[in-house]
Amino acid sequence: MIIKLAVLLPFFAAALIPLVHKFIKREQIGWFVLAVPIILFALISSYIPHTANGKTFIHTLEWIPSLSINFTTYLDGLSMIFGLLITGVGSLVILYSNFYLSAKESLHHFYCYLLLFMGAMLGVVFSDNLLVLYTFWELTSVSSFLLIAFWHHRKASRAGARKAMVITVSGGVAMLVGFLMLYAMTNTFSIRELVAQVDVIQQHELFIPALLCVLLGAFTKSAQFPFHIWLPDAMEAPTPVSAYLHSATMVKAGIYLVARMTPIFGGAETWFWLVTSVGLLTLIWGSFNAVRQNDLKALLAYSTVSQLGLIMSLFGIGSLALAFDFSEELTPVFALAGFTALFHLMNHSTFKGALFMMVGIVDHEVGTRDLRRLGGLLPFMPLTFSIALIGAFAMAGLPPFNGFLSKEMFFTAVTSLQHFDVFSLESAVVWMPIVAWLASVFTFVYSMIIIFKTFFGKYHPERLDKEPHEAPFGMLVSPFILCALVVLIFFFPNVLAHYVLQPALASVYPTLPLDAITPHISPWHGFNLELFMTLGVIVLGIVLYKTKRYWSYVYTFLQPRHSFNALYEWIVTTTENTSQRVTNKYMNGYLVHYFTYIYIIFLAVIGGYFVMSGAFNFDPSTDSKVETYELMLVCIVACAAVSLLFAKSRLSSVLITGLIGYSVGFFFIIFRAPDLALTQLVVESVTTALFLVSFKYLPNIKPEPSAASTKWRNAIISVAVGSLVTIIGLTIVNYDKFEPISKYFENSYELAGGKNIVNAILGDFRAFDTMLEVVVLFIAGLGVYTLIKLRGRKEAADIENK
Amino acid sequence: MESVMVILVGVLVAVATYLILSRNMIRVILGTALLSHAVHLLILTMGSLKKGNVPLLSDSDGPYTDALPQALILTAIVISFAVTAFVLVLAFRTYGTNKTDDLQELRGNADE
Amino acid sequence: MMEKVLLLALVLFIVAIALSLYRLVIGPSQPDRAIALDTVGVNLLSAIAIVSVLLSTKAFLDAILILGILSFIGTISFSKYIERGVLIERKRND
Amino acid sequence: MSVNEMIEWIAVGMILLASIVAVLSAIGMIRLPDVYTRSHAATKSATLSVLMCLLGAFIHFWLTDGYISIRLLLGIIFVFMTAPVAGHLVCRAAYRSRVPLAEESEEDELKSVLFKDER
Amino acid sequence: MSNLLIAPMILPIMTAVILVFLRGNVRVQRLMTLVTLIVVLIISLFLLMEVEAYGIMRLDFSGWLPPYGILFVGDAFALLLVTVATVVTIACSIYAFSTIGEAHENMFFYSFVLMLVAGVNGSFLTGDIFNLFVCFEVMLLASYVLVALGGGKRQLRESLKYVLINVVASWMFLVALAYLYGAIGTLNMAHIATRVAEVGQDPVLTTISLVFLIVFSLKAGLLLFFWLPGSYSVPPTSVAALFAALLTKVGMYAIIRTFTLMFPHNQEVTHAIIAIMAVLTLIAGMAGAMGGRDVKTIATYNVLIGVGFIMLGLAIANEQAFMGVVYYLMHDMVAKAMLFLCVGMMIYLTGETVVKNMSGLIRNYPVFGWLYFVALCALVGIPPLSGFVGKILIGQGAITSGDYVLLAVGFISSIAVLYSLLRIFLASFFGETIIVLEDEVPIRKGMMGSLIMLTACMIFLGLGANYMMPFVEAAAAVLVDPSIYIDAVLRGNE
Amino acid sequence: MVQFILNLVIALLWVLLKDEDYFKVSTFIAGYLVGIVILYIMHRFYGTRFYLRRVWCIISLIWMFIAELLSSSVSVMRQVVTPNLNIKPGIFTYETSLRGDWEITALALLLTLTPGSVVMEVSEEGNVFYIHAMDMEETKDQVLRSIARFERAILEVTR
Amino acid sequence: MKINDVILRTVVKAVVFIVLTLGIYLFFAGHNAPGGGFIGGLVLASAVVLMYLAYDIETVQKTMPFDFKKIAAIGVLLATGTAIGSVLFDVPFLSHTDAYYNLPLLGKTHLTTVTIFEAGVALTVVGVVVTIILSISEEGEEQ
Ligand code: NA
Ligand code: NA
Repeated sequence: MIIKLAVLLPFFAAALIPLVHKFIKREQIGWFVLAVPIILFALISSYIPHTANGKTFIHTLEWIPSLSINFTTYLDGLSMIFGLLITGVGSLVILYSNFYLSAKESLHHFYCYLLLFMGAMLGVVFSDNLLVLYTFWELTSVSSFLLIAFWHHRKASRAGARKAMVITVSGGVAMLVGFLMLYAMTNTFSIRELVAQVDVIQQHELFIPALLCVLLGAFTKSAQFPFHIWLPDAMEAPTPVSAYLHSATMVKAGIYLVARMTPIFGGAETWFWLVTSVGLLTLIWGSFNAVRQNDLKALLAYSTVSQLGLIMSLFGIGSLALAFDFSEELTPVFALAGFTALFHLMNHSTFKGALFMMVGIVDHEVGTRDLRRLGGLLPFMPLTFSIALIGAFAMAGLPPFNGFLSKEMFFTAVTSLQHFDVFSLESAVVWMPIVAWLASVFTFVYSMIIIFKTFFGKYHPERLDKEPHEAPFGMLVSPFILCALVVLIFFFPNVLAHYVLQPALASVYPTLPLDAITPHISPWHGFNLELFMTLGVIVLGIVLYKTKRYWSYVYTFLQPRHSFNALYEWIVTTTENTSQRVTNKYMNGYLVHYFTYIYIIFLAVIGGYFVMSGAFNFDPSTDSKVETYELMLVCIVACAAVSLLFAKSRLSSVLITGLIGYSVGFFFIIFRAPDLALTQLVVESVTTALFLVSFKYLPNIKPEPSAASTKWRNAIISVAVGSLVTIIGLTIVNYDKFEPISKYFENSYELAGGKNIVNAILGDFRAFDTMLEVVVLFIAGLGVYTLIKLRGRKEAADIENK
Repeated sequence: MESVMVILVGVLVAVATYLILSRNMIRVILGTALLSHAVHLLILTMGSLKKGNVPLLSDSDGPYTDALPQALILTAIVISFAVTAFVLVLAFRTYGTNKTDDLQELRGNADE
Repeated sequence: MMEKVLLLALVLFIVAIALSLYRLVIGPSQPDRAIALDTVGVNLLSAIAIVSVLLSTKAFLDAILILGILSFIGTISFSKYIERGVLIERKRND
Repeated sequence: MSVNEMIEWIAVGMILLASIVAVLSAIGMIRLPDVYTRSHAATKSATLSVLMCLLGAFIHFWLTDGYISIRLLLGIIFVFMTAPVAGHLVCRAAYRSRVPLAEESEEDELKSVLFKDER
Repeated sequence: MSNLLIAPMILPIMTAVILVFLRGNVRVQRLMTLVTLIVVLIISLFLLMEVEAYGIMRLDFSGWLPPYGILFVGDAFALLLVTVATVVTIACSIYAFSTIGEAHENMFFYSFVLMLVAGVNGSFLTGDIFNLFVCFEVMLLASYVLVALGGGKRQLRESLKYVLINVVASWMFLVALAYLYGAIGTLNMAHIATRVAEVGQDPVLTTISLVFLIVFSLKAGLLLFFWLPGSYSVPPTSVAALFAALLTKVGMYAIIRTFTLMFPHNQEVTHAIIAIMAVLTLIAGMAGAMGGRDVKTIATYNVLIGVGFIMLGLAIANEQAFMGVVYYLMHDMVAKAMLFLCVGMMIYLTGETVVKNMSGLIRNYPVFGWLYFVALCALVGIPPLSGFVGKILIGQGAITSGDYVLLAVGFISSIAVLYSLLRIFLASFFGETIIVLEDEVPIRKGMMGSLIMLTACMIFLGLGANYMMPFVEAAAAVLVDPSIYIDAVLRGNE
Repeated sequence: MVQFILNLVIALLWVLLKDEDYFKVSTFIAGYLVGIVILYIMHRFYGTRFYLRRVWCIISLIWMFIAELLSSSVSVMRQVVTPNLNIKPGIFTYETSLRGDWEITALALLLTLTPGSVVMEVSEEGNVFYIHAMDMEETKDQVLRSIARFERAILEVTR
Repeated sequence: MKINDVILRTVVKAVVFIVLTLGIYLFFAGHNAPGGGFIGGLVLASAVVLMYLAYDIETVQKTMPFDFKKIAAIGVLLATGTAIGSVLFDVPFLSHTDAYYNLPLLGKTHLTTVTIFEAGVALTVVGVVVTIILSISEEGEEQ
């Protein structure tokens, strides 16, 4: 129950903001908002002792129970980690932005979006129901969209927001499909019940499609290669947003999903390969690209991409723990990867959050984030420098910071692959550790760039917009808290492991014995491969950093036009342009073309089926007798109709049509339909009169200017349509499986008191038709009147119709 | 007779279709008018022809020809009259404002 | 026998209609067409009378009268159309 | 042959005669040289044919069913009254819309009155 | 009691006629229109409850038992659509009150609107196929007038195309009816269903059903949508919104009835064709929406996407898909009306139609901007708004039936929707504002009121889905098992 | 007119006097016949002609119409079946002494039904007819000859 | 020379009565013979149109000063009104009532709501047809 309130509280607060905005000063909104994450953090923390003991909390609020869509909150170790991150980092970010954002900004919007996002994010991690999870998932995309586009007067902001939204929502749609498939297998949307039915799922033919769909959602959200392209563009958002959404929380939703789904999909070969290799690919691609960035924030964005890849790959490797039956020897080794993933998740949030805030400070105080303009800021901003130092060293994996611990464990995980031969890992054994190691080298390099290019080197005041000085105290609080955590975690990792990581691990590996797989973290683990790898990273990293200008030409091979971004842009513009061209091509306003399409489709569908089905049946023997005069009349009508095609004046056309109408009336007489004949004759005359009356306002008809080929095409279509109508008609004339219901009406005198059966039908049996037909006539009459009387508005006033 | 009528209907439909596919708005309207004639005949033919007396109890004894299609056609005739009247007026109003009766020239384009 | 004769008469009327139709299509002048249509109407009227006799039903006798009326109205309309281009004037201005 | 039958034959004969008249007048419509002369064929012969035909039908119904059809009588009256008007109107319209007289035509006293400002 | 079934059709008609006598008295006209629609809404809600509680309701006109007379059949499906259609009409009327102008109002504008809604409601309720034709014509005639009313060059031109195509379609409908009567000899839809079932749907009957498919596709905009973009772009906003909400829905309703009630026995052929047509429609809709440069075009092609998506549900044809179809139909009515009202409002405010010529509207009109954003999310199917439930159900149906291609196309289409509508939002609502304060055209209360009303509906259809589910389930039950309908209609008179 | 109404009143009185259970057409006709007799005796008191005489005039006028129609049809058909058409059509005028819409109309209709002639125009004043003749030589004299007869017959009816 | 329509007008004056009578006859005949509200209405409309053809709008308007739109509306109201009337008696919508009454002069007469319904139909037809033709004819005058 409490957790449900926790999820809903931000939404209530967000809804309150427009009200609050009316009563308090702009600058104070942030403080009001700050209360929300702090309260929530406290609340969630109070559950830590329980979750640490393996307790879980579940509560259900019905939404659409008949579709098994219910708002079920579930608090376990995994959601606890994310809950803490969301509320904890959330508090710090809001605190930070109270100083960072100027009061001139539309803060009420900003905090409203931020609270929406926070609520949505909490919803994602606390939802047990997949569809509710999906709901919040899309809501995070939406709120992220709004935050990225916060400065929507900038074109880049809008473009970034759109890209982020399109990619993440698309992924979300794919994920939804995956969820629906899971439902199709198990008839439940509850994650817990899914985990319980994991055998059913893994046997099901939809297992792999579902897995792929879910991963697509996770990968897009977590900016995995090649969907990472939205993340750097999302840096158009205000820096607190970047710190919060695009590094600490939202992008980790994908990670969360993978962790959550590990009990279901983990152990599958596809899962392992996809998650691990995409993760590693993202890791190296991100770190490699981070090095070339000149914008500090872009650098951090790529770094985030890369770190997300790292965590992702760890979960991939960790899934191997479920790939085979439990073994004392093997399982813990793989489970370590999962553990490390969770650990690094925490660590990354701390140091990356600090770094983002640091960049924000630099940007705020110096006026630029461009590394080519920065340099030598150390004397002006020593405190900021210390933040940068701690954050960057942690990221580079250096002691005494938490990043060192998790990175060592990461090396352990990738190198552990060599011990086993499930899923024919031979090739992976070789390249995976190498990729991981190389990526760490690049990570080291860009971490150094952050520190040295910003704070050391030559100071160029002329390149800066502002006189640099240290940030106000308020802005420093949050990053320092994070830095403190970075250090604290290094020294007391096992406390964290016990209270937070281990319960989460239980959620990822619900079937494994928890004590057996929880490792003991120690900074020093002897001279082993991992340590040498780290040393290698440092050495090669320093070399690469120093010699960067000599090898950085490799980046020129990656022209912007070869990037995935360019590919995305190309796809988008090509789709747009092709769509527009094609649409304009056939929707060209020519009524004749539209009719042609319609007739062709008519012929294709009906004619195609009718001919292929072989239903045609022609048997004139049951026909009634044909009299000579009837045949002559038929010929006359046919000739008149054909002559209509060659009529040169509108008057003759109308007269011939009128003649045909009269003949139809005569047919009605021959076929014993007196009422029809009467009506037809009168109506035909009135219609002809209408034509004549209207001709005053219409020109005479000219010969059709169409090309001969068009005429032939039209002729062929016409003949085909006529023939089709005929052959179907002939078939149906001979189709006599049913008696018409009309015998009933022959008692019209007893039933309705009328001796004219047709009139009895019209006036009584089917009087409703008659009533409506009168209405139709009425509308037409009124319509003609209005059409003539109500003149078009003047073009100037006609803006609506442009 | 039924087969003959169905074939006649086919001819009328073909001519109507050709007219509907032309560029001149009057021809198209005449095409729709012709199509409605064809359709009315088709409905009557489908109710089988000349297989009974005029459906008037006062005029003759049964069997009577199928009265239901006749009632339907009556409704259809009225509706087609209403529609034709409206279309005609719409056509000449369109001609009046657009100054052309060529549907090809009435295509319109985006930059108006 | 009587029926045969009536059918023959019917055929003859249809022939007359067909001939008028020729005039209707060929023209050459508009009034020619109007006359032709009038003739068609009138002959149709006769044909209906014969059909009524053939089917020995009184159901179509109204149609005869109506067709007479309509053919009259039609001829008026056409001649007015040909003569003045207008069927109904707001106020006789000549 | 009873009297009734004879009268009925007369009726049928009238109808047949009517049809022949109709065909002849239709031939007139084709053969005659201009619209004015053709209108003669239409307003006279065609009308006669209708009247005969309707009369035949009237007699038939009177005889066979003892039914005096007011509608047929009205129809006869109507056609009789309107046919010459129709002829008159069409001719006038033709002349006023400048449909020329046949080449054989002799004199034209209307031309000078109607189109006097021309020429 | 069952006489109430006629109310959704007859009340609007009678009011429409009475309004003719009130020409010139605009206030009374508005009031009467609104009151009538609200009464109809209340009645249809009441009927919905009744039907949910006691099963399908029918009204035999003049007391003639089916299949001989005409009847209205109120099942949950029909009544749901009637209800939503009425709600949408109320919203569009309110919008019209403040925008349409006295010239229109004195030219019987509300009469035509009421006639339109009467035709729509009648089409939903009727149980007789010929009567369906007549109801269609009531609706179409009213739409012909509305689309052309007071038009200038462009409006009349597009109206003429719209009318001509629909006229041809109507006569094709009669061709189909002729064939149907010739082969089956009856007009009552339930009776047709029993007769078709009796002989099994042989090729002749399937051919007839395909003629109906083509006819109704013309109305529904299913592949034969060529009339649609032009005619939706010319009439005044409130009319365009009404069209977008109602016209295609009636066609889809007819297709659904045809292939769930009357001709459900040859699905390998009919549903395959429907599926192909739906996919092509979706592709065309996506192309048009992605390629569109002006708001009206984008909105119009989104209509096609809606059509294609719903028809996918029909092609999938299982219970979940049908529930989705019902739900999505309701959503689409509301959301498309909303979209067109928004688009019309944008044009009203800026005098522009091209997306990139508008900018920063959200600064000038924040509430309007956010309402548009909500509509966008609903149309994309972002939960918890209205589009979501239907989408999920159709998706589940597709998975259950294994129609993965349809599933993929359907879900990809929502990305196209997102892309196209987001473009409007980013380019026109976001960005530097170009309207200075003095030039701001004020939004009238009625306009905003109708938008808020529709937004509330979208939120309710999403969050309050559970309240709708019993009705939706009842509606889908009939679609899955037509014998419920047939029994209700032909019960007790064989 | 007065005479006709009087005749009707007499017939009605007759019906009332008979005092039958319900209205019988035969009684009414009998009453009407009685009325005719009474009126014929009395008509000079009113200073007008006996109204049935006018009826007789109308009948003879109609007969004239029919006769003209017959003869003119025959003449048209004769021309139609003549292998070599040798006609000289033309337009001539005729000034009538008749006045009033009904008289002019009746005359025009009669003339139109006469063999070989069609009235094409009536002058604004209504007294001059412009007549199209099928064959000027033959028709003109014929028309001018019969026209006096027509005028007399019409005047018989109207005045 | 101006057109002199005396022949036409005189004949129309005579003939229009035949047409009107036929129209009314057909309207009542519909029950047992061909005819009915729709055809009756159409024939009545033809009579009106005939008047318009022979005369002109203003002259006819003087003798028949009706707003034909409203006539049509009254017609629809009659038709729908009889339909709805049945609801008041708790029988299905559109149910017709009929009865035989002994009326003075006419004797035993069959009266039914169908007749009112059909009258509505006829009025609508007259109203609409005349409205349409008049609207179109007046169009040019104002241009
Ligand atoms: Na059949
Ligand atoms: Na003569």
